[in-house]
Amino acid sequence: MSDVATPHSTAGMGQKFLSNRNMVLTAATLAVLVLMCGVFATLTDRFLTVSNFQNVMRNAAPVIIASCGMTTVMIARGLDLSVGSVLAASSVIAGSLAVAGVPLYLAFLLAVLFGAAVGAVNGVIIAGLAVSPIIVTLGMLNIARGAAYLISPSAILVGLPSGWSFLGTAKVLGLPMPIVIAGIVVAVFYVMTSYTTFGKRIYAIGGNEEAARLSGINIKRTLLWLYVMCGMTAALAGVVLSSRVGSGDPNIGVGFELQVIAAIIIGGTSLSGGEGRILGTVIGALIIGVLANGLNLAGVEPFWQFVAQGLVLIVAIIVDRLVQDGVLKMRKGA
Amino acid sequence: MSDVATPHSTAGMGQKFLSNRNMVLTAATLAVLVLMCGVFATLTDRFLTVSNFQNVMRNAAPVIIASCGMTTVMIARGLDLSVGSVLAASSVIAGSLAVAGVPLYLAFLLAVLFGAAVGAVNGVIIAGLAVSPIIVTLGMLNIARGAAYLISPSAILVGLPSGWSFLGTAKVLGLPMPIVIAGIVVAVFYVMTSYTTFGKRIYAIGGNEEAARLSGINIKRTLLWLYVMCGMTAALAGVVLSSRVGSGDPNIGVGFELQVIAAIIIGGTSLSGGEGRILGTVIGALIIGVLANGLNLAGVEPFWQFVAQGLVLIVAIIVDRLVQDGVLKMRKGA
Amino acid sequence: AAETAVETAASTFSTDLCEPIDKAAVADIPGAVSGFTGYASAPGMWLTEPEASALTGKRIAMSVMSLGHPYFQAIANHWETLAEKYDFELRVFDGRFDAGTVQRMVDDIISYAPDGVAFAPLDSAASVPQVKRMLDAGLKVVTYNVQPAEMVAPRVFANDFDGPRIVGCNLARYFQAKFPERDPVIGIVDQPELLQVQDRKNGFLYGFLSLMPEARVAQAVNGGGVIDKANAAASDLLQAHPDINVIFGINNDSSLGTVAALKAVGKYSDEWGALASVDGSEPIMGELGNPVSPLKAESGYGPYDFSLAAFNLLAATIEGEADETTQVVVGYPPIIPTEDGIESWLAQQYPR
Amino acid sequence: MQHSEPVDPGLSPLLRATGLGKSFPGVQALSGVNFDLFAGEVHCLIGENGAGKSTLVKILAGVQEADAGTFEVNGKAMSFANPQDSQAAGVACIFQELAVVDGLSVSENILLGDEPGRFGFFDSKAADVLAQDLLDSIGFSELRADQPARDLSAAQRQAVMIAKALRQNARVIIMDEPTSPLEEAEVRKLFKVIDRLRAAGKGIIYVSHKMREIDELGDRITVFKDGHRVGTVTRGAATPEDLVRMMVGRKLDTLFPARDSQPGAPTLEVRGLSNPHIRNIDLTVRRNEILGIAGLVGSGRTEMLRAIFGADRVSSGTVTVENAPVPLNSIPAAIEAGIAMVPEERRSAGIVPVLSVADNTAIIWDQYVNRRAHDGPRSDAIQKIIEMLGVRTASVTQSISALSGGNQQKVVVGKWLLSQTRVLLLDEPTRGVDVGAKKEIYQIIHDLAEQGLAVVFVSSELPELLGLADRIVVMNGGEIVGGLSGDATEEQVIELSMLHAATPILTGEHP
Ligand SMILES: Nc1ncnc2c1ncn2[C@@H]1O[C@H](COP(=O)(O)OP(=O)(O)OP(=O)(O)O)[C@@H](O)[C@H]1O
Ligand SMILES: Nc1ncnc2c1ncn2[C@@H]1O[C@H](COP(=O)(O)OP(=O)(O)OP(=O)(O)O)[C@@H](O)[C@H]1O
Ligand SMILES: [Mg+2]
Ligand SMILES: [Mg+2]
Repeated sequence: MSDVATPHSTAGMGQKFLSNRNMVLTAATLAVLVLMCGVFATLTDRFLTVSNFQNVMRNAAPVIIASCGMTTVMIARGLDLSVGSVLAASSVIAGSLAVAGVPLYLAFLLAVLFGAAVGAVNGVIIAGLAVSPIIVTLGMLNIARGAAYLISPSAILVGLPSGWSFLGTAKVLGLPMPIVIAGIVVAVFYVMTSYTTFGKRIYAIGGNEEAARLSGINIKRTLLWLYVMCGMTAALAGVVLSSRVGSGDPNIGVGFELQVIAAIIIGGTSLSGGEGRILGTVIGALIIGVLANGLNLAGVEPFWQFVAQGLVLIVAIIVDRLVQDGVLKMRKGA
Repeated sequence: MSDVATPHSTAGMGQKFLSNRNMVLTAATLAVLVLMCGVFATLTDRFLTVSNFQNVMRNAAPVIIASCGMTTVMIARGLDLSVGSVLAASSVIAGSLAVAGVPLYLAFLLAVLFGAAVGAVNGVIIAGLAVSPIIVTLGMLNIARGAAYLISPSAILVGLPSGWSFLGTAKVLGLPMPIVIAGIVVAVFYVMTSYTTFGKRIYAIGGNEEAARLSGINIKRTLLWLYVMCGMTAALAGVVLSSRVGSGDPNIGVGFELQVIAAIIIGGTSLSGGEGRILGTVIGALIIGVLANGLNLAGVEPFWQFVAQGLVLIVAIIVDRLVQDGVLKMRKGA
Repeated sequence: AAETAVETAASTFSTDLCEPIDKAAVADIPGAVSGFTGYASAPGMWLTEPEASALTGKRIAMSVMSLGHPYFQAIANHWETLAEKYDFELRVFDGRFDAGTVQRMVDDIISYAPDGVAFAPLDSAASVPQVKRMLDAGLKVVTYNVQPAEMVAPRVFANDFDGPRIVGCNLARYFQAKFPERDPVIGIVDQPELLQVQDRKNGFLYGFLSLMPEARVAQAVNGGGVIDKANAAASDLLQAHPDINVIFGINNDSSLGTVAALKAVGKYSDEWGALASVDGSEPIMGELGNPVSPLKAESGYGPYDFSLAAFNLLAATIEGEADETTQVVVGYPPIIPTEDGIESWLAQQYPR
Repeated sequence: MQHSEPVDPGLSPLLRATGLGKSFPGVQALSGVNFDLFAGEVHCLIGENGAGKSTLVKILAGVQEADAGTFEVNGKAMSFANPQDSQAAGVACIFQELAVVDGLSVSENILLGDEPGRFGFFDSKAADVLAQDLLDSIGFSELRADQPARDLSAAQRQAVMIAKALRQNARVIIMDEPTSPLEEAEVRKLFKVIDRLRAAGKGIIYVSHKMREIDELGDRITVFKDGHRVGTVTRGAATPEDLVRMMVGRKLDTLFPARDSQPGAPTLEVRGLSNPHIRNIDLTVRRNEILGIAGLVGSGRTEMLRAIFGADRVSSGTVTVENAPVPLNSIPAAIEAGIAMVPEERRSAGIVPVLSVADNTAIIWDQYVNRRAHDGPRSDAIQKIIEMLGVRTASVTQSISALSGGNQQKVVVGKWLLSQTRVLLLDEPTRGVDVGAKKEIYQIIHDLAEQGLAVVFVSSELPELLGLADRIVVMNGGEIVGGLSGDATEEQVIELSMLHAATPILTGEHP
């Protein structure tokens, strides 16, 4: 056959096209974030400062960390409502272990392993029995919250070792530790979803489970791993958060799952699976973080903040959609 | 050709087959409920009494009412996270109107119309712009909650007319009013989903939106109506609830949406649309209602209640699945 | 030698309310909204453990706003001790800090049909019909903690305005002594949807502005009353107003979240300014006794006092010796930030 | 009638099935089926819709389990619990329902489940090279390996699936109606691939409804009817007419009914219809007329029908039905005006899988009450259509997804017959439909035209286009490039389609 394509030239082009599509989608979300920052910057000069940047990032770090795991679950068409409770349980587990004299790094590690174990239970039930992830993880939401209270009925503050706040407050090269940890997690998940075989399979399962099955992919095992990782990132978020607030607290993280899901969906992952981008999720988490922060800095009254937050969310998703459509149309036309 | 169905006999048969399938699925959920009631009845003799039955039903009524509207939205592959906030806003709107001297029936009616208006906004944005229902209704969740607080920062009590509690506490033929209202709403939605062309449209949209569109179904208008009805049932639930609790309260309904969604999914409606049954939803709501009630009556320690609730949810969904599979298989074999 | 900040706080400490030196400065502060504030009756006899109790042999239901809260955890513990000592059957119901849960819980308590109920409302207004519902079902009910907005049942409560007002006075006294040169700029870590919390906030401001009318209120942010949300809100507060040097946290979680926020931006020091809250739970007492901590004024909200008063009041109610006009006011004793003061408070209210 | 059974004493079969049976509620999909496949042969399966062909394929692919019977691969008894087992045994399958993942690229799809790379990293360079080689080897080199699968046409998706099967290096390759979405040139490519595979000693099971393909490819042909194997014939032992008789159980006369009425007054008039995919479309379709639309894949036929029907936005132009203008960009308006469309993609756009046969049939009837063509109770109206089209279903309340592809298509056509339709737009209405049903559908189309409908009929199968249409319009590049009368030859149509491939010309008027 004469018309064999020359491998390299077209490969380059296509690669560009593919990453371009993702880039366009991510850029649309980024545009929303930038727009929002612009508005807040005009409203208050306290907004656009290095210290506030660190403040926002530090506050957004737990959401970012937990939503990395959840993004992959959602790309594979799953869902995990238990992340907020796992975060709380991880917090008190790390706290009680630390108080009991377990070395800090070990306490943190065990808390993260606890998250993995919870994820494994979720995964085994959901993937193994093919039941609704919503109900299973809603059940786990309750169980993990209960476990958190049973381990420590109220916040653990007394007896925590001095290093406890290291993960939450230390700085590395001028960057607050939570940001560094979030950055590492994001990098790992970015590489995983974009460049590994496992990553490709996640998209395949979410996009067309039957096709994935017919390709010999072990769906159950893959899903199991995803839930395990999701539990781990939730628990890691719990460790970082409790290190930051200086306590192990069973009350934290109520409603956290909604924040995480919102960040992910704003970031372009859909509930119906098969599509999603880690970087989009990060931007989504920042949009949510900037929103709360900006409204506070602009001095909006608390009750009006509810309204403003709601309006901005809706406007954000509409702008996101319009920018996407506009750019994709332009590119098609070109 | 011999294997072409003859009009009458097979139509009868087929009708039976279909309703049988739905009956099997509903029966599986019912089995879980009965099982649960059985367990609680052996644990405490205060559970299986007429007054406790009324108690459970009365408490489940708002969830049942709101989940009727939401079930149809979910069958059409939508979602509405704002129901809890709409319930609260409806509660304070009815309360403030009543205090301002508006006749009660009109105050209740206006509150329900407010729900319709919120639903219309949700519907116009979601259907009109084809954006994620999660983010739009999450935005609306915040807006409606903010509105509720802005209308009245705390529960409205003083100046409520004497008839305020009628919808919540009166009895009709010995049945508490909330149960009667829930019964009427269920009946309306049952007939709508099972016997009307509008109902078929909902399933068609959820089952295959493109095919529905090419069959001339006005998807946007149908979705709009569904969100309007969902807002109305949420507001009606708010009216019934506030009538029962004797105040208009902006704090109620936090997390209500998760209860509603859980009831619906336990009842057999899937997040991916196209399938769902109103009666299943009702049983789902009762399962959730009985669970909380039974654990309290059985004297399970508060923290263990979290764990027990979670476990029962998970076990319920698994048992549900197993019963379904078992019965469907049996029938297949027969 | 310069005295430590704790010593300054101790020496400026007073158990007296302060009166406004400039009425105009406090004129705009709303009065108490959450109900009664006027009772000054000392709890006296309600706070003694009796020889015998009418509760002995009875089935008692006791509810808490949220068991996952150190204050209610302590309450539940005190009640369990009392149940053991006076031999009655105790069932604890958890409201999970959720209006819907509390509503259903009320009905479940009615189904449970106990001989007496000690009920902790979530909201002063919404609780009125809830209590009525239990009374209509023939139950003996007392309420404790947040007070219902109407007199429907005997109740144990605290003065949510005047209690925090003393904290405001004490913080102003400390601030004047510690930072005579500085103009106070106030931030509040708030939870605006709860009425009794608004009383706390307004009471604090009334007290502080009574002594320092020139103080400016920069902003109140919604910290949700839990440490993780309070921490983020306090961080924003500090970012929005770097000149803030006074913060009031509406409960201990709010001020602990603020402490973490101060640490994160390197402001955690007695030299930064002054922080106050109410509740007096164990972790906050560590801050109060810590010289470098900016937390320098605290009024207690004692679980033991509330438990015992509610216990005695319920017994009186069952015996017909108390009715809805019986009001017991406890709470908000200002805690002197000395080792003794802190220890004696903790020993009684939060025994280990 | 006794048909010859293959006897090949030297070779043992690659695959042999004995007494296979499979039932679904109300249907015996397969019973007592014996079947074998030898290396280096193409074994065709034919039969009416619902005869059980796909069911046999699914059992061999490990997607469904048989109720009865056994099968062996290379003489070893096998039972496949899942597709992995089947693949491990060297059986690869290209399903009737295409299994391409939109979110992945072409190469990622082809290599899914067996990806190149080390330490878990996906080596996309290697993958692209591997995939491109496979695509080249089946003559689809214009497909780029790194292209997103989202944008592929049905034909390109088919190519991806074939490449994927080749990648698995299977000895048995099963193709279930692989040419349904393909155009002539692509079919030729595929046949070359099949020839090559056959020469390489693979065994190929080939399911199709197209007699010409069977005739050309089949070394042996097995005929199914109602779940039974009617017989197996070797190449040349039976004429296509014989095969059809075996399938249908009786002799089919000419496929195409003779037209007797002449086209009447114009019913549908389209003027200057344009959107990003079509340019300046002018069409006139008359009462009693069947207008055939020819063109290569991608020529814009589907887009034209969708634009007329209001399913795709148009930027300019007019559509009138019986001189009354039809509001553009609105499907309900088009339906109110009497326009009906049977879409190209049955599964994704034609049926609602969760609904019953009855609800799918009545979906238009339910909504357009004032346009009902049948009075009386709903169930009677449905039954009439079911009978008229001979839909084979256990009952009308059965979920439509349980029906065979051909029977689903009959329902999709049938739903429009319950409303007063004046203009019927048909986009490949016989794709995946068996010969008998095809004839019935031709008859229906013919009858409807005789009754006064204006029919627009898009098809990639020239014989049916020429057999049925009064007039043929050829499209290319989103434009109408010419018209021919109904008695044109295939060569003329192809010439016209290809001729303008490079330089489309605008024609306003057509004969
Ligand atoms: N999952 C299922 N549930 C119920 N019935 C089924 C199912 N799959 C197939 N059937 C039935 O089994 C019979 C055989 O179907 P099959 O798909 O094998 O036919 P086919 O020969 O491939 O037809 P076509 O040519 O239309 O593709 C049909 O009557 C069909 O309705
Ligand atoms: N918007 C689009 N983006 C990318 N490709 C497109 C687009 N529209 C059409 N195509 C390509 O054109 C192909 C066919 O277009 P269309 O359906 O109009 O042609 P057709 O003449 O109806 O051909 P057939 O029905 O035989 O596939 C599609 O399969 C698709 O690959
Ligand atoms: Mg088939
Ligand atoms: Mg086409």
